[in-house]
Amino acid sequence: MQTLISQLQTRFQLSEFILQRDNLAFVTVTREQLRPLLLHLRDKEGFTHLVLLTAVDWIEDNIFQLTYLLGDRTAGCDIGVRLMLPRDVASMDSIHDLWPTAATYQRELREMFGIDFPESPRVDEDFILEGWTDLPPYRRDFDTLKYSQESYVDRLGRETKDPAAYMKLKLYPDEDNDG
Amino acid sequence: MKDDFEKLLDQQPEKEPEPQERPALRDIPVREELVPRTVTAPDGQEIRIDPLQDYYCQAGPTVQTPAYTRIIEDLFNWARAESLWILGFGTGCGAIEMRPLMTPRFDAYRYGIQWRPTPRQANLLVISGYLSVKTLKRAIRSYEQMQNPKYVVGLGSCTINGGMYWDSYNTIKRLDDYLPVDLYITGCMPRPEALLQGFDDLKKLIRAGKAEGANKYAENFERYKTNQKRVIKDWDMPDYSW
Amino acid sequence: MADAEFGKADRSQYPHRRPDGSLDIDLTSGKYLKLWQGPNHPGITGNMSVELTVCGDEVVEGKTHVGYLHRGFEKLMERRTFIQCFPIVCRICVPEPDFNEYCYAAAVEELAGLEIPEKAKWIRALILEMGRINSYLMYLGGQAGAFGQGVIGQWTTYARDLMLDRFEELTGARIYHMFILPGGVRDDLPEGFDERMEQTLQEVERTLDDVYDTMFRNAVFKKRAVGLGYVDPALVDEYGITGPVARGAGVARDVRKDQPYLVYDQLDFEPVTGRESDVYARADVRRRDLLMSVDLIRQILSKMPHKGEVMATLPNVLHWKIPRGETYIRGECSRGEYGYYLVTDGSGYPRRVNVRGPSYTHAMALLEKLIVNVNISDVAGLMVSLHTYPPEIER
Amino acid sequence: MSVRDLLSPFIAWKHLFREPVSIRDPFNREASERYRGFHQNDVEKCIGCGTCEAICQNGAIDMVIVEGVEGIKTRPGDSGLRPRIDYGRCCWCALCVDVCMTSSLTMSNAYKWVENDPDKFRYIPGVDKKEWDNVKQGYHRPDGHRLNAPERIEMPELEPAERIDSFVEIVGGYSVEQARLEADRCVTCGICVATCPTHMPIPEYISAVRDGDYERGLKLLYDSNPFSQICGKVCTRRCETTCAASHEGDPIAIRWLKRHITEQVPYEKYRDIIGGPLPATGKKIAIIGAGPAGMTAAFDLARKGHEVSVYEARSHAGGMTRYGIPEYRLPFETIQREIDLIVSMGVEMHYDTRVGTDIQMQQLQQDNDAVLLAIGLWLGRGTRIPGADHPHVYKAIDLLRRIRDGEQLEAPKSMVVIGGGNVAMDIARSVARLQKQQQGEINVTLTALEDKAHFLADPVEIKESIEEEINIIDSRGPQECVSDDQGKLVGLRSWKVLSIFDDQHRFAPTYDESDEQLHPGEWIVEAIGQMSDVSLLGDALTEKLEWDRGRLQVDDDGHTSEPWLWAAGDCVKGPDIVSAVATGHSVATSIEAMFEQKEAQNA
Amino acid sequence: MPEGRGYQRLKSRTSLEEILEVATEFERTARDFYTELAPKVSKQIRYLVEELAEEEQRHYDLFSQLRMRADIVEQIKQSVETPASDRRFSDCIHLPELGDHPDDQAVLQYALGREHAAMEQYQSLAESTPGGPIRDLFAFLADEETQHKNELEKRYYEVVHSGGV
Repeated sequence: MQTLISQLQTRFQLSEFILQRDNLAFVTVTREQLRPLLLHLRDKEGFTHLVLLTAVDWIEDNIFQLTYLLGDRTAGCDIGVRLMLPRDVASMDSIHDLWPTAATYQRELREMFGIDFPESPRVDEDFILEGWTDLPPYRRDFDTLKYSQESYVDRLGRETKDPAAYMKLKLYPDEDNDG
Repeated sequence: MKDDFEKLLDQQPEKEPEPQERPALRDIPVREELVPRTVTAPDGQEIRIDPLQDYYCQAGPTVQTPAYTRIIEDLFNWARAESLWILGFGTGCGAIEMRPLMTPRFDAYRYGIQWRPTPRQANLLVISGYLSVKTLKRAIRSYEQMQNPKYVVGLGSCTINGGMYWDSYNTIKRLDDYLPVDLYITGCMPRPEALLQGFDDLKKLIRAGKAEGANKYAENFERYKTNQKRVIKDWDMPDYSW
Repeated sequence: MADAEFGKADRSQYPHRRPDGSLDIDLTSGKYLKLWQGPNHPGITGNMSVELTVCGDEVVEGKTHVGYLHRGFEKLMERRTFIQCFPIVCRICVPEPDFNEYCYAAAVEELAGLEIPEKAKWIRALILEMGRINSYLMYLGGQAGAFGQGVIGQWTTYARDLMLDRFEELTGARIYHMFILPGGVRDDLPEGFDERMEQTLQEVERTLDDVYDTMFRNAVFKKRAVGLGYVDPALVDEYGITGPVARGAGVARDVRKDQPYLVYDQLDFEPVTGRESDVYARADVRRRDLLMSVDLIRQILSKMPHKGEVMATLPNVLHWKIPRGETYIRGECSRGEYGYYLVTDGSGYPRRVNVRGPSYTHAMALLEKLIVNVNISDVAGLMVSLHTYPPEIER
Repeated sequence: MSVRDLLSPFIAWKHLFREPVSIRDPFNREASERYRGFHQNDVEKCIGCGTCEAICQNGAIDMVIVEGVEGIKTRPGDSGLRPRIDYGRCCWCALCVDVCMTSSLTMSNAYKWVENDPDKFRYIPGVDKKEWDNVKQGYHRPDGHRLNAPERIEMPELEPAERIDSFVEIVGGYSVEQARLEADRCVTCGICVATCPTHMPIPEYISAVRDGDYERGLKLLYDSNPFSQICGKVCTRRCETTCAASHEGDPIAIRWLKRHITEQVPYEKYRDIIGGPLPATGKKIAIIGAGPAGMTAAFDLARKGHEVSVYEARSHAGGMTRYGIPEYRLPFETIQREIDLIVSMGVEMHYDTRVGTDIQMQQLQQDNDAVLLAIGLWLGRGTRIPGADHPHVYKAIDLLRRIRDGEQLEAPKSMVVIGGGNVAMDIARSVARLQKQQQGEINVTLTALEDKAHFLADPVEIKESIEEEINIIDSRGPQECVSDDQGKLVGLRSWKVLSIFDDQHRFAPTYDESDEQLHPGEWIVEAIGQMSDVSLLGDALTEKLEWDRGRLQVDDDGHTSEPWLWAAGDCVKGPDIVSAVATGHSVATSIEAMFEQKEAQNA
Repeated sequence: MPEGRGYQRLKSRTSLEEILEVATEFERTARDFYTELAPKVSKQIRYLVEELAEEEQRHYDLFSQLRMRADIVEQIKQSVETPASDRRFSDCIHLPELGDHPDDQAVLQYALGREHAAMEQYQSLAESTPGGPIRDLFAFLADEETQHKNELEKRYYEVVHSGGV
């Protein structure tokens, strides 16, 4: 794993690389480097298995992190290729031609995060949610509890008391000691 | 649990669920093949086609009052109770506990319970756990296509008050907002023995003529429809697909 | 003609495709019919629907629709602390819930730097193998049912139910065991567990013999299954196919052998592979895999250390913060490679959890490719043979 | 398609002759021993701490008030609330059973509950009667399975050998890492807050330690207790007696964590974290006695902008903390830092001014709007047994004061202490140190009426005293201070006490005269009790004031029968420093309220 | 000092009523002593002296009421069977002179000393008179004094052994 990473760094001037454990490493690439690196890994390094393609929403730094996890099943090790996209205009060119399953991943990311993959097949069709007009649900600024309380009505009659506050109310109500 | 169950049997129809405020309906673009359109027939005649209205009758469900004398009604109820044909639609995770029920070990067949593939031949819809919005739409359609002496049983805590997915944006929280529920069996997920116990209690309900879910659906059809439409956003099916 | 060339005839020109690869079908021409093998259908495993465009009896195009069991796990898990994610995680896939618990627990342990005791590893392996047996038994019932043999399902569900009793005895629940939590397992084996497990395994083996005689040796099953749903071994890498579907095509991929986790390096077993890569081969691979699991359980129970604690000491779970990091843990579940991609950001809540189930590729890309030129009546059999389970796709 | 393939399925017919596998009576089939069924709760053991509600990810548990069940009452250590479980949310994961602090919540293996009305699926286990209430099988927390560490993090202390010959501080204090581990054990239930006399926000400042945000922690401390540094070292820790963690393991080391916060924040930053006083309001308040009670009131009132002057009879402020507690438990600079902080709020200190001699009470009354009496208990009670008037029979308080004043005391060869409280332990260990320093070996015996279980002293103190070779003989009734014919004290004659309290805990000693011992000792120190010296009030005022069984009668705000006079601290209520701080606070608020009321009248 | 001043006067009496009459007279003098001591003492501990006075008053009423009763003999015999044991806690405390500003401990000691003396006095009287109602009466009086003394010892412990931590 170590040798492979150093090779890649020389060839692709990768900025940052994390060795999570001996058979799993993560590298961060820019948009342009992504496709050549994926092709190189798939054809030359034997990472033929696209394990998963997912997005992580770093809302504080206004970044979507796309993670392409490639697995080399004979050697039994994986490489996670991470790509940082700006959060507001998040779109990335599709890789469905490298792996057909990528089309499904990209459909899900399109619907769940709002990351657009322009030429990916059937990317705009409803994948999981039917007739969803609200914010893509997996973005962190979509509050699922608020949405659920608005759309569905919970059963009434549920209220709770905080033990410390209740003991203060019962044992020493008139004395507040904010000095 | 037994005693207040008997109490229920001779109790009058229970209280009307308390009214809650309702957020506004949403307007969703309907798929183009369902948009009303005008077609010119070969002889030049203009024909208006409204796909959602044309092929289905407009009448909503009607309340089925007992038509015969008490004795015959009891006989019918007994017959209905003894043959609970469950619609084989596993809407949630609880459906996996229905499989052992239908196979030799728990053998619900000896109690007259069996799985039927189509709603036409089923008289019991079991909502087995959480109900996502997409499945709710199909469940409503299946329920409406079932013939009239039909009952609904809710399994697990997800049908009572949202269960584990109480804060999920895609599952409904209270089943009785959308479908008339005759019976709840709690458990995450209820065991086959609990299911059998539940179906046994349902039989008692039916024999006593108290399983009025279908009539309740017909009586406050409007309330159920507004609840359903508020949650199911792309409503592209007829209001009542009998 | 025992091995008909059905399905191998060169029908690649049919149906016609436009230059950009999309189908040249004119639905209004009346030659084609859109048919939904929808969520409410006895032939499919779990709630997913396949939108078939059919010309006569032959499927021309299939689109898989999922989302019927979507509860938004990954969104919900971002609102729950690490110990609170533990109970919700096993609800993702019902036939084999323990895999979720194991992958999640292993991912959290790796990022939190927790070391679990030796005995906990053995008990986890035991539970995973028992779960695998249950899942395969349910598969065999489904596969026979798709081809009209109802009786196999009755037997295998009975055998599975015996195994559920063992689960209930060990973990305290029948389906959702909630037994493997980050830091180890909840409790030790009850006494007398080994004998009762031995009886159950014998009962499972007896059931499997009956199933072999009535299903695998059945002329009707052979006629329908052989040659159906041929998966070209070249597709295995391209479509990311894992598990018995890949092994049925002769590609020996088994995470338990490639990347041994838990105690699989101390157990001796060989991945089971088939050759013809059709429904029959895959069913046979799964049957032999099941027998191998039975043997594995016997090995585990014999080699398991008898005393030793089963739970590492956890920090206070109510405010357990894990430093920033990301990892991917995989395991071999009955349907293929099952993996958890966990990202933590140092707060008490996971930043992102992505569940990679094997059905993600099998049910979507692979099924839509295999389903072309298949007879309508065989669609159910093909779908069950890929052993897909929709909640893994939409979670 | 061989013939065999056609015939083999017929093997299935053998099932005709097999025993059916169906379960005959599935309706009452017993679930397994460990099955996670419906909840049971032992409502006596349950303390309503709300930890089960905190861990439940389905929000299925509400803490609700329970009416009309005897045995459940809001009292120190029990919030009086009980968990109500909503089976429309529960997923039976039993995390609540695993995390329960008193393991009162368990699960039966019942699993059948069928209902028509969905609202019925909510119940309070243990209160609402259910048929599975006393089912024995079911899930109980496996003993090896703990979700938080039961043992306390060890506090680094000096070994007895090192600490015996010097007055250096014994307790080293937690490192940041240790403190964070200890703070991590707290489940923030807040049951301890009600037991602490000043109701300090304990869960909040422990979570501040967890987050490493010591400034926030210090602000929280000083909002409720201006003696946090001192209380961090010598508090009687009543909060730890009701800590939820004490039911199944060691309680959280709340005192050490409080001390850790005060040690981590550099002293210079205290002032700006706590904030300065408000603009002057022109009101003048005199406080007699600079002990914890007086100085707390001074701190509060000064922060409100009033002009506070404190009259202290001794040469240093701190009262009993300065003159009663020895150096190895409470070093001088801690006290000095505490007092300087309070003085920095604009408090005017008058040392070595004894009210009654240097300044009269009436004079204070005239030129102040309010006077606070916080004189504490400075007179030691004597046993007055025959021979007790011997010059070498001392009161523990006086001896401790002289040691703390720095007087070079000439330690006796051997000494006997009468009394079993903290003061007795302090004097015994202080003189032991002096003996070690001056003569190299220790000969101190400590006798007390009570048996060891009823000693008033802190168990940790007793353990440390025994480690420092102080031989403690309990259940001894002092009879006479024996001196030889030259008038030199020989020792104390005492009888064995068989039993000391009757069943209503009233004093009813029974002696065994035959077991009479003479404890050798050149000095005898009496540490059996203390009383306050109220002579400074003067006879006229003593007559005017109302008394309540030997102590000034005050309402619960500390206001005596005289409108201008308040009283706080040991001389009124509560044996320890933190109660003194509490009474100081209540007096300050009562004075404040009186000022506002006055403004309202004449405004 | 078993042969105190009252000893002779009681020794010569023969009838129950007379003995009781002398005992009540002792109680009355004690009560008067305490009632006129109260104002002299500082108000802080005045409550103590007042309580002592009340107790003596109660004793006084008890004895005088006993004198009126007809079935005096059975009443005494019955209460003698269960004598209170003497705690001997305060035996060692010598009798202080009260001075003009006694503190609460001194007052209690004085009261304990008096009770102790009275108890011993009645005990020795009881031993020295032959069996019969008079002996029972003395035993009863001794028993009353012992209980009173135990009561005072409880109060002494609560006053003295307090205030510390």
